Amino acid sequence: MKALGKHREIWLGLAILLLLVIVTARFPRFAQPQNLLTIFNDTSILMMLALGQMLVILTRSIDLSMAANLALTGMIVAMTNAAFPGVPVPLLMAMCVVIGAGLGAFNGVLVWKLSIPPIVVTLGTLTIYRGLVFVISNGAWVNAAQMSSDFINLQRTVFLGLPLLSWFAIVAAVLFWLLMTRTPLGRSFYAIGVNPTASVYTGINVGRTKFMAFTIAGAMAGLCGYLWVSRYVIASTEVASGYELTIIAACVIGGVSIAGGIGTVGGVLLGAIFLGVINNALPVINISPFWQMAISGSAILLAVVLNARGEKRKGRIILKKAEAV
Amino acid sequence: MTDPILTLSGISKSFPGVRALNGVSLELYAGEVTALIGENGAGKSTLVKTMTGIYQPDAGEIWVAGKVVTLPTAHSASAVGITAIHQETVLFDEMTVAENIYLGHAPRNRWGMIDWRTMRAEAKKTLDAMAAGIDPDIKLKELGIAKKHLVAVARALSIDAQVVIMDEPTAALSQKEIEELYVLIELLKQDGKAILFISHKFDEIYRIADRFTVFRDGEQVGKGLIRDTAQSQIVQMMVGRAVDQIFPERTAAIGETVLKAKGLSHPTEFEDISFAVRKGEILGFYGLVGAGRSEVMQAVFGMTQPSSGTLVLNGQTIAPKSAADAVEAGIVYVPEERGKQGVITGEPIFKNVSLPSLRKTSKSGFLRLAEEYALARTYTERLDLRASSLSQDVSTLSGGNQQKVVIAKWLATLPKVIILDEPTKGIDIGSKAAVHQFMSELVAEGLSVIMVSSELPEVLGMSDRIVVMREGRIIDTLDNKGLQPETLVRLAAGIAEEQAA
Amino acid sequence: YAQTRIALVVKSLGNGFFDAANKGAQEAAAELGDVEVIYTGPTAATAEAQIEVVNSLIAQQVDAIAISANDPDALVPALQRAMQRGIKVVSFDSGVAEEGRQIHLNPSDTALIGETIIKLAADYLPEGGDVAILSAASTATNQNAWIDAAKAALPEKFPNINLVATVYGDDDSVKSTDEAKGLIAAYPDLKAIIAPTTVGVVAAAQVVTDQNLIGKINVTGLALPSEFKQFIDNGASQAVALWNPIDLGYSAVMLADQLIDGKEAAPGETFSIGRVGEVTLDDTNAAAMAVPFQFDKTNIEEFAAIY
Amino acid sequence: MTDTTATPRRLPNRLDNPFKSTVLSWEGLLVLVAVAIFILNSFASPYFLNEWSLSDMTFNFTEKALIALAMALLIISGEIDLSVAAIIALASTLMGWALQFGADTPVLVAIGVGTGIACGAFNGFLVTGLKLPSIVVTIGTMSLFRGISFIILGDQSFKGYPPSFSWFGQGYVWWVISFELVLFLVCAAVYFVLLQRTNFGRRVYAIGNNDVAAEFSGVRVARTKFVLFCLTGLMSGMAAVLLTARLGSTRPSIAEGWELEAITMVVLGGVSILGGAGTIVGVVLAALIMGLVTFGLGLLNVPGIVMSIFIGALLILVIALPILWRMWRQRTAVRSA
Ligand SMILES: Nc1ncnc2c1ncn2[C@@H]1O[C@H](COP(=O)(O)OP(=O)(O)OP(=O)(O)O)[C@@H](O)[C@H]1O
Ligand SMILES: Nc1ncnc2c1ncn2[C@@H]1O[C@H](COP(=O)(O)OP(=O)(O)OP(=O)(O)O)[C@@H](O)[C@H]1O
Ligand SMILES: [Mg+2]
Ligand SMILES: [Mg+2]
Repeated sequence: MKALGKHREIWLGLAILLLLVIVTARFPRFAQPQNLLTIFNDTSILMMLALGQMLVILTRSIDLSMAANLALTGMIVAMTNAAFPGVPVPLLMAMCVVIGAGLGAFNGVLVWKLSIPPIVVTLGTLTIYRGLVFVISNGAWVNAAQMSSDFINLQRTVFLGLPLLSWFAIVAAVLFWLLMTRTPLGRSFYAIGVNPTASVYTGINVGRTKFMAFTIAGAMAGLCGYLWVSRYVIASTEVASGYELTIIAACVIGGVSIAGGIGTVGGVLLGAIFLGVINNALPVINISPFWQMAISGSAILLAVVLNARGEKRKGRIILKKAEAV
Repeated sequence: MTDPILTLSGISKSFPGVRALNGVSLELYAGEVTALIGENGAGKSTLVKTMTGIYQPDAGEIWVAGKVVTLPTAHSASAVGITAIHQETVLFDEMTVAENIYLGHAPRNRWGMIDWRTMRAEAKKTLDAMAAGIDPDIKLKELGIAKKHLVAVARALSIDAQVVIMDEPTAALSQKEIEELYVLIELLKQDGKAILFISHKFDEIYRIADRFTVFRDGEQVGKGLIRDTAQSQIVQMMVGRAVDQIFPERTAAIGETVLKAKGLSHPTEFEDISFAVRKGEILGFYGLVGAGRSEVMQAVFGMTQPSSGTLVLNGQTIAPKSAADAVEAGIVYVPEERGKQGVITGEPIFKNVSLPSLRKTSKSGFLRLAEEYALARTYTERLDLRASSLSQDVSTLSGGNQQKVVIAKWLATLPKVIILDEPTKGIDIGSKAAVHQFMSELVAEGLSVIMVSSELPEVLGMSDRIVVMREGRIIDTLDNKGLQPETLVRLAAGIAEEQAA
Repeated sequence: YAQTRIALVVKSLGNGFFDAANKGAQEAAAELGDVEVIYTGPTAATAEAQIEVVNSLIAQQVDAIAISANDPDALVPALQRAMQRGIKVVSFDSGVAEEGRQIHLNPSDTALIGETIIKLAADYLPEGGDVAILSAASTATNQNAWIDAAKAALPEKFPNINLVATVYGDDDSVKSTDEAKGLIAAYPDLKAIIAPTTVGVVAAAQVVTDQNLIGKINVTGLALPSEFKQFIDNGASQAVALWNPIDLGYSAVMLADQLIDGKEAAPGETFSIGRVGEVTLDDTNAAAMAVPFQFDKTNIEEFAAIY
Repeated sequence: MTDTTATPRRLPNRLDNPFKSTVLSWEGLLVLVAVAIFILNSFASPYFLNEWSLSDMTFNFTEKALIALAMALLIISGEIDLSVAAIIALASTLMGWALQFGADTPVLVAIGVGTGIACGAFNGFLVTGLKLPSIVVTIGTMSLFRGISFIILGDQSFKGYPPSFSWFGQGYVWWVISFELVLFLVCAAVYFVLLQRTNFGRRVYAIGNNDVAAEFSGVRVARTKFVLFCLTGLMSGMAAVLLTARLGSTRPSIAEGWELEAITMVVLGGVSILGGAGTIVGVVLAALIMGLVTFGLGLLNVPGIVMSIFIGALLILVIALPILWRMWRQRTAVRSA
């Protein structure tokens, strides 16, 4: 059990491998490198969103508004592209990051300055942001015909055998890994989750750190807003609706503790991939897609049970012999 | 004599209901150890927190190296060269030892990234210097309380500070570790650091301190050089009166055995605990902090399940699976962590008091407020609770009055055995005496009292018999007749006979 | 409020197909003169949300409701209540069960649509092969009826076409994309994807484009020319079909207006639908508007500008 | 604060004026908001002040509000249940499934309510028995319960419920007073008494304020929380009966997104999401307010999604305003000192 707690990522990796083996046994084509790369590419957006959500959950908060933020930013960027096809796509992406970060920062400010519980703040902004998508677009969808081909094709451009979308996820993962392991900010996300009181004693500004988490999560949601609309070539009010819980599910399966302080970049990536593999595998092995939801629900439950076992407090350990073990 | 490195003047700090510090001053000198002495709740830790940027003083100035400083955050305190080992371990269970030492001031490489390799190496060096025998790469949660405290010490040392504050650093350490700490303090002194040392143990104060400052009830009541002052003088300043008057005279008739524990064990916390408490008796449990007394009492109270052993109450074997079971059987527990486990803050006094007795005050499950108020009034007035009304939120009460609410809550259930865990911890002197008075009334009425306490005078002054615990085991059970404090200390700390003599 | 008010309730707002239908409805209102058309619907295509919309229309005492339903059965109680309060109910595009409306206007003949969607694939598969259907929600009445009709036509008219699977994308771009990918992965010999839904067909065509399968897999089905033009242009699709959504909205309002004027709906009854012509109710009080119209490289340019 | 001043020997029960504190409470504020919206609505639309309109309005919120009643207790105790909408889907599916075997109305209702309780008990077991955080557990069971509906129903739908069953969702008890409304009012009264007038309710508050101290005070915390999960399941089962009867059909996607609406009602009703505070009166008022806002805007044909902006903004504003007010008061107090 202890080993499992320590090597959660390895176990999750094994579970994914097992899944691949089972699927491949029934359907050999599934394990072909090309198909695996496709799954990775399909999961890229979820991975990036889950990385952002991880920061927030680490600080004992939760962001329910990420999907709505994504939809709003996505709609803004799609409408901008439709109105001004000449604006270069990288500029549009930068705009997405800024808008997304702004929406995240709004959550963050309410949590930091007014100390409103994150779940209430983001429950409110969830409906506000999604409502705004409708308001700015007047309900109309932006579809493929209105988007410029650069806008649609940028993330599909293949570079070193992988579409740029996959590269975005890879770069995001590396940056997050550096952030979480090599920077004081990253460590303070963990610290305030593990022990907020001790964080104050250590000189960490708990409120501002939470604000940073929300802002970065928002920036990720914003970037994914562009990636989402250009991937599915549609921007509408319903984009990614209900996806906020999928993002949280990926984190939970990846071993992020909802009580804060525990979670790794690797775990979250694997959690997202796990969901991605399930989504891709079910249609392939002819299990009716209607099983998909129940399976991912069971996976979440299994993951929390296992994680809770790994985290179980061992008490204070007063006896010397117990300490030695 | 040189000028002090750090000077505090006129520092005041109030909490709702308590004036923790009132215009205190303090000087610390390079290369000297200043002992800060005072009873529980005198304001020592509060002062430490204002010196390290965790609390902001309501009034007063902090001078470091001749300049006034403000300390809005813990960072700013380490920036001006102040570091502290706090009384409670404020560390991060899920992080490695090395990171616990360096969080917030980790070494960076040339790209501004945290340099883990250097960090681990430095941590290892510091820990080895302390002969702590701790692997810097394991997670903190794998360590016991003593080792955790050593990590806290290492953290303080890792900050290159001029002023090192130690708030009861030895309370949880074994003798061997304490000796190593003394060596470290000697080294720091030679380095020219100013050290503020808080302790309740006079032997160690006399061994390592150069100066002392005494606090009483949030005020500075005396200071001087240790070598010029006798222990009795310091005690006089601390308490404000002679020590032996504090405890009430008792003449309770001790009767039959009421509660008997036989061989209680828990996989990691305690082993083979056997004791018995009789009608009308106060059974004291003494030990150093972390000896496992609270864990034992919580097992008796049904909060944790022992792996083996039996409990016999009035001749009947009981196995409480929850606190509710224990209360039903007639065993109640006044916990040590009052704010977390005792009172329900956010709720008014009368709801706190009536909570375990709701079955008595209600009628077929429906509340009857009048009965609840009556019940709450009966028991709070008996304890002389100071409050404005029964609907006052308990969080606005002072610690001592909160404690009275907890005791009132239990008395209302008419228990057979009442367990008091550190009943006077953080309680002011007046309330303390009231609690002591009340305990003697309880036994006079035929209750059995188990009192867990780390305060020697309290244990010696109140108990009929004393159980001494160390590291999760019972060391001895003694009759409190002509017991010498040294005997208890020796047993609790595990010091061999000849060493103590 | 002397005017006649007719509510056009659609599956979800923002869908280009229904925006076009609204355009037609407004044209009908203008033609009729004293009619106001209230264009409304939920944002998410669910029955519960549509019921709330219907409830508020009942409270507003509109004269008629023309609805494209998200669920044929769930809306029945709400629409029955509307009829009890004297509101005329017409369903169009996606129908409501018979007891919940007075007239249902099919965009076209069900059997004909079923046959057309298969024919669109078969025309470009002279040797035959595997095809799959990517539908909308599994509860969508119209799609289900077309698919049944298509299956019925297969053995006789298209013996060498092999329908390997039917999957549901719920008219959600993401789900449709995933399902299209699943089909491609699961059936390596797939020659065509038939999506009788404007959302699904775009998603499938985008997947085929992304996976460089243009020329290997032909996407076809029902599509709005304006949304789909680029996939005809890039070759992901050879041809698609659709009726004119403008005419559909126009006709629905025309039918509703006649009901308001007192005309009774009964099997065999003939109703005029203005410039589109006239329809005759069958024994379930349903009628078909027109034959589906086919779009390919030759004409898509022209229609993309219209709807 | 007060204990430093001289104390009367006899402690009074309370010092504040009970009448004044009721008027100045959160509920007082909500009543004002509700009345204001009511008046606004009657000006904004000529169709609003009509007995049938008002009756129809109640259908828009009673089912969600039923769930909110139980959810309020759960949140006061410091837990949460995100699976309520999924419980509706599963309960509705099982009812439809039983219908295929010819189950009659009483059996259908029993199955709906029973499924609700069983799902609630499952959540309760995972949370209290295995000591898992309720928010993650119910995110998991939310997918699981609805997923089972999808497995059972796939692309099908169940329909053909008997008229006696439909009455639960469409019938009127008297004049324009629907069965749904009556049931809701009865349940609201029951929950009011349960929370504010019984020992059980008192313990729920104690647990929410500090579950460790409550446990140390002899409250059976796990058992109480388990009961609360079952109650939430029960109410979801009841909502499933009503909704299924109202729709006359079952699909697996039924009631999607309702969990967040129910929670919004609870929070808007003044229940602290951190637990320990809140009243049933507040929740009922919040449900009414949400019903009024959505119906009023609906009469103006404002799309539902735009209404949700109002609800979201209302949620943040009503919580932020008292905090801002307190901060502003503190600042001015400091300045004048
Ligand atoms: N955060 C707080 N809120 C309210 N009261 C507090 C707080 N911290 C301390 N107090 C009160 O201030 C007083 C001084 O406490 P402090 O912890 O400084 O005592 P101490 O001298 O360190 O005692 P000990 O020897 O037990 O550690 C006590 O009455 C305590 O109850
Ligand atoms: N392993 C540990 N980790 C963190 N804190 C600890 C640990 N062990 C002890 N403590 C802290 O030390 C204090 C006293 O510990 P504990 O209550 O177990 O000791 P005890 O033997 O029961 O003595 P007492 O009740 O007299 O303090 C508590 O406040 C507790 O939080
Ligand atoms: Mg202290
Ligand atoms: Mg203790």
